[in-house]
Amino acid sequence: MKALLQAFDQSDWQEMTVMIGGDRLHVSRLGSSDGPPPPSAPQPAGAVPPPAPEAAPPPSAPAASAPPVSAASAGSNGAIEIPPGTQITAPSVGLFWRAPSPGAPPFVEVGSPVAAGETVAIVEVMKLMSHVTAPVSGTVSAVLAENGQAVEFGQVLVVVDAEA
Amino acid sequence: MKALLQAFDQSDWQEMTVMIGGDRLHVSRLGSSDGPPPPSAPQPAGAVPPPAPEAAPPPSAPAASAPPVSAASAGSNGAIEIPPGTQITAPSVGLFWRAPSPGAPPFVEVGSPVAAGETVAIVEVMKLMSHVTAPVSGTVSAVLAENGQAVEFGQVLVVVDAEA
Amino acid sequence: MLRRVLIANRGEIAVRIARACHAEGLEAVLAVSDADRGSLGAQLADRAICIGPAPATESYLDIDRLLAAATVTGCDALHPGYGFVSERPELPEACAEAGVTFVGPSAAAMRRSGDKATARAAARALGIPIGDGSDLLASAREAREVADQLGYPVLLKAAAGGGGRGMRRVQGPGEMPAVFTAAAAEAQQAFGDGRLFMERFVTSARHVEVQVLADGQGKVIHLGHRDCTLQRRYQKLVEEAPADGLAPGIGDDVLDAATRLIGSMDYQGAATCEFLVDAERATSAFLEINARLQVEHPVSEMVTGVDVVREQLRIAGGAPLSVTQADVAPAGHAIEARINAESPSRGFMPAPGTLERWVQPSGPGVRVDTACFPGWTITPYYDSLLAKVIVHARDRLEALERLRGALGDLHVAGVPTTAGFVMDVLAHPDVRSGRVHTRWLEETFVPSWSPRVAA
Amino acid sequence: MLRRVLIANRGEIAVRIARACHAEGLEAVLAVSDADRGSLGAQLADRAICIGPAPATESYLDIDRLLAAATVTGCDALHPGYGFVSERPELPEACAEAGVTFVGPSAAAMRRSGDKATARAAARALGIPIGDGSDLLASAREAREVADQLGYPVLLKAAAGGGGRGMRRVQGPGEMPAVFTAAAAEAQQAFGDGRLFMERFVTSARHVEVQVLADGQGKVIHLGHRDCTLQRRYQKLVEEAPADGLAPGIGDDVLDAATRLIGSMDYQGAATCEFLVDAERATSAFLEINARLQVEHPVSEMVTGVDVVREQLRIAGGAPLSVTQADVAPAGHAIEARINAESPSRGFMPAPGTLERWVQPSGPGVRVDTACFPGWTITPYYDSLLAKVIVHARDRLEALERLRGALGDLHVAGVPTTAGFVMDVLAHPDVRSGRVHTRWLEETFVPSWSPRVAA
Repeated sequence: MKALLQAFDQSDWQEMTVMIGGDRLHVSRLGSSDGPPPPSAPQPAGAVPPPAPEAAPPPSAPAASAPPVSAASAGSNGAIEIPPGTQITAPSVGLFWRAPSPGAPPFVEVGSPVAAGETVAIVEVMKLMSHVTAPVSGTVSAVLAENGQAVEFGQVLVVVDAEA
Repeated sequence: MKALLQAFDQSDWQEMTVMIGGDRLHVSRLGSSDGPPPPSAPQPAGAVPPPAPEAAPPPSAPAASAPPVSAASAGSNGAIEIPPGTQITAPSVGLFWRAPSPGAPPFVEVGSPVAAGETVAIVEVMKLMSHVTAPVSGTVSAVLAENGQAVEFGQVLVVVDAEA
Repeated sequence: MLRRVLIANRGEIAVRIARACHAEGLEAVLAVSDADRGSLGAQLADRAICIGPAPATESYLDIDRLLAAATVTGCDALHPGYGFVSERPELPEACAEAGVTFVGPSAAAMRRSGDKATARAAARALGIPIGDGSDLLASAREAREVADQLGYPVLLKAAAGGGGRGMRRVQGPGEMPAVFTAAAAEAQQAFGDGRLFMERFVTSARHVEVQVLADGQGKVIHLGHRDCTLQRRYQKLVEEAPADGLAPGIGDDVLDAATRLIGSMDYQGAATCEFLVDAERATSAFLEINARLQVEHPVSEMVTGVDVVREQLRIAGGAPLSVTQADVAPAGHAIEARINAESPSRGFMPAPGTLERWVQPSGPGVRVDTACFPGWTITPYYDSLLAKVIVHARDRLEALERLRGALGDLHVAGVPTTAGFVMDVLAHPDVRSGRVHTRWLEETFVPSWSPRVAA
Repeated sequence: MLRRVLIANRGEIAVRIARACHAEGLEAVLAVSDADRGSLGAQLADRAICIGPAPATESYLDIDRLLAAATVTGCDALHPGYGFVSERPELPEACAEAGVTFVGPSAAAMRRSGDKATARAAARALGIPIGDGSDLLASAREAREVADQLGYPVLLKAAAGGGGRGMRRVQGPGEMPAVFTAAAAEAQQAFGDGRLFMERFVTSARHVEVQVLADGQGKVIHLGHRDCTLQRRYQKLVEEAPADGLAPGIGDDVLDAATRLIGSMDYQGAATCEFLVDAERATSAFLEINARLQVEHPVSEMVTGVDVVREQLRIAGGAPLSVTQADVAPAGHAIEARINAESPSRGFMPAPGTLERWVQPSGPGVRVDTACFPGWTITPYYDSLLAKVIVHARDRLEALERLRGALGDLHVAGVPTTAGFVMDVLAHPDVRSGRVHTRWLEETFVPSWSPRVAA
């Protein structure tokens, strides 16, 4: 990850456009990054200001530091308790982002109402941004990964209490 | 087994005495053997007439022919159905004998009453004769090995319906 | 120096690479699909990370996911194994972009060596015989002109690929247009590249190849030759080292050709140069380069004592090779048999299932490379390789005998295997005497073979 | 020719022998105790027959039951393995009586070779150095007289036995009476034979031994020497072939002595001659003969390519050895580590249990002889050997490294193992440089060792 972000930092890209399914994502950035390496988070359509690292909620667990290898074969959410409800899982290995860009508010918080098809998070696979959408309408009852965290395919990211 | 019986046949022994626990078994034989090699069955105390091969019940499965190696890991009684009751098992690998000597009537038949401690069969381990005794009084409901058959440790030989 | 390696593969080779990483003091992270979370490789690696669902297109064939797995787990290197994306130049490119060391050649060297037409041209430039044939063919008409000169039958081959896809035999000029079109279409579908070239068809051909290691700093050595003549539908079944019974000079010729060719390519890592040996004419012809680890690398390891995967890791980490050419003195004879979960009596149909029983052979001169264990399930998503049973003995006949014994001690329940078929192959007089060619299995052995009852 | 072999043993060696039988085209019948009905050996053998309950005295140590198992299953040969009754001359006697071929020497040859005092006398008669010591000692008084001449410390040893039982060090004349009595009592209890003899105690001794094969028709060859210096309480822990770094001449001396000694004994089968090498004086002294297969035979197999167990079976069947002395050219270096189900941090207490996990190493130059598999239960009835992990490499340092790597890839859950302890031993500078003696483990290594946390 460090290497990836270094490569990203060291590139002279000012804009990046990514196609996902029918969605077109476009990122533009200005100026240099600072602090913990910024996630290369996308922004729908149009140029945005440079990402402010501290804006990415929550600020813990910087994604750029190589996570220590753990003996645990991850695959699931490990010791985290998953509340009942409709589970939304990661469609791929990648980085988990709660917001469309580091400066932006998160897609959802616990308690947020969501509509079926609405984006609840992004999983980034080598600069390719996958929107993770709610399969049902309801209320978010848990967000189980931290912003910028590495996630595996199948890992539960968000739980939604479906409407009755 | 063939080799053992050959060695036995070829020996010039006329008598054999074996001590088992407190029991003393003594076998004496006269004349040459004929037909299927005679089991070297013992006889308590005293000389007896030469064994008549056909007297050993049942006459099937001559013990002297090397049994074909079977892929089945024996250990149990294989496909034989074991009726309910008190199971009397083989105390060792060896040959199963139903009678004290080939000419003699079997210790027990299905339906025979037996008293606790009574001999129901013999397992022969290299000429050493182990008496197999009933642990309970009752009626013999099954005899699960054939005369002269090779048996394994733990194999069920005889089943006794214990008295109420 | 490397520190942590992402293994972008599965099955026995993932296990093999994880162990080589540990032997080199490196951490091993295994990228697994959803179907492989409980695999032996996942158990042995320091960490496993699930990259996608079971289908390979969404997991082991997805370069982005593989690189994401490498970067989010802090890996500084990636080992591609064999198969899957191991021969796609986009992989070393993506690694370079992400700052991850690729365990293998550069994308440029992979392109140079992997493209058959380019590699043939390079060989010809070095004076290495490439066999009668053509450069790239522009059309069926050009193909027919070349074939008329070479003499029929000829073989059309895909420039981009291997494994028999895009490869067709042409018996006479009349069928050239149709076969050319079909072969080009097949190559296009398989490799995204429909270019074809032609070779004279050799009636009695042996497949001989040379294992090469190049440190990327100018040092190129070989680990002797292998014979992989026993093939079924271009899939190798039994591989040996060394290639016994070659005509005088042929063995040295291919060793020399392989090291010179790889040495000319600014290549780094392990490579295999394949040759076709014409047994009747006692000639060898360069065929192609495999720019990766090969399934059959263990036979070279057995006779030379060199650990090919560890050398790959050393090279990638910038260390020199641990051996010189002078150290390499192949001793004895090694044979590998690939055992698949297939039903030989049903046309070698792959047969997935759960291993109710898995007891593998062991003993002097016996090695088993496998990811199987009792209870593991062979899924239908990937190839059907269960294990490579490898033996080493003092000479070829002893090795054949040892391999048959070892296969007899392989006890599998839950899936059918090709072990009995391979045992019968090994017992055949033609195999024992070495009188086989690359089509012998299909044309001679298989038609006459029937499974023994109650094997 | 033999046809069907009863294996009168259990564990890894039963598996090893069953596979050798199959390699020789022989059927294998395994005698099992009630506790071993589900063992790997029972699965691999053509048939298993349960001979008695779990305790060894009523199963593997009961010669009558073993012979009954052989005869009722139609076996024409019996292989005793190692341990249990393998060194009891009553076994070949009982086999001869029952008309079953014993895979090993005659009872007479076993007695000649197995009795330490007899064997020492035979060696002396051939001019083989036997080290300073005594013949059989009649009394503690005689022992003191001999010891006064040899110089203290001295070692009292049981004539009949091995494994350290009846063996005591005597530091000075004052303690001779008490130690003599204790050693004689221990020998009497262990072997039913309280006779003792004495040797000068060697401060810096290496244990070197020679694997010998004798065809019983006058041909006697050796398979090179082994070093078994790393011992704990007279139990070998790590064994190597060849014995590296011997003073000039010593290696050839022991090879020559071993073949001459076995050649003088009308011996048939495999035997090992053990020698004590005094590193300070650069001398060797004959110690004893093991008239059976040894646990550490695989290291000799790895460097020579000769399958010792198959040769045993060939010899027993009247076939000539498959190799001549000229064929035996040890190549590379092999090391074996015995891995036990013991807790090193609790004084190496054996720890039975069920193998919740058993993943064994594999790869180039790695061999594992074991009867373990996932789910198998290690019972408290027998020894605690889980596996022998054996490696072969080009030289000793590479072999040490390879063995450490292999042990790191041994994954066991359910019982504690000595793998971590052995890995630490292998990493020690004294072991790497070969500066160890037979008491080094106990006196130097173990006292300073502590298990690494979270290994």
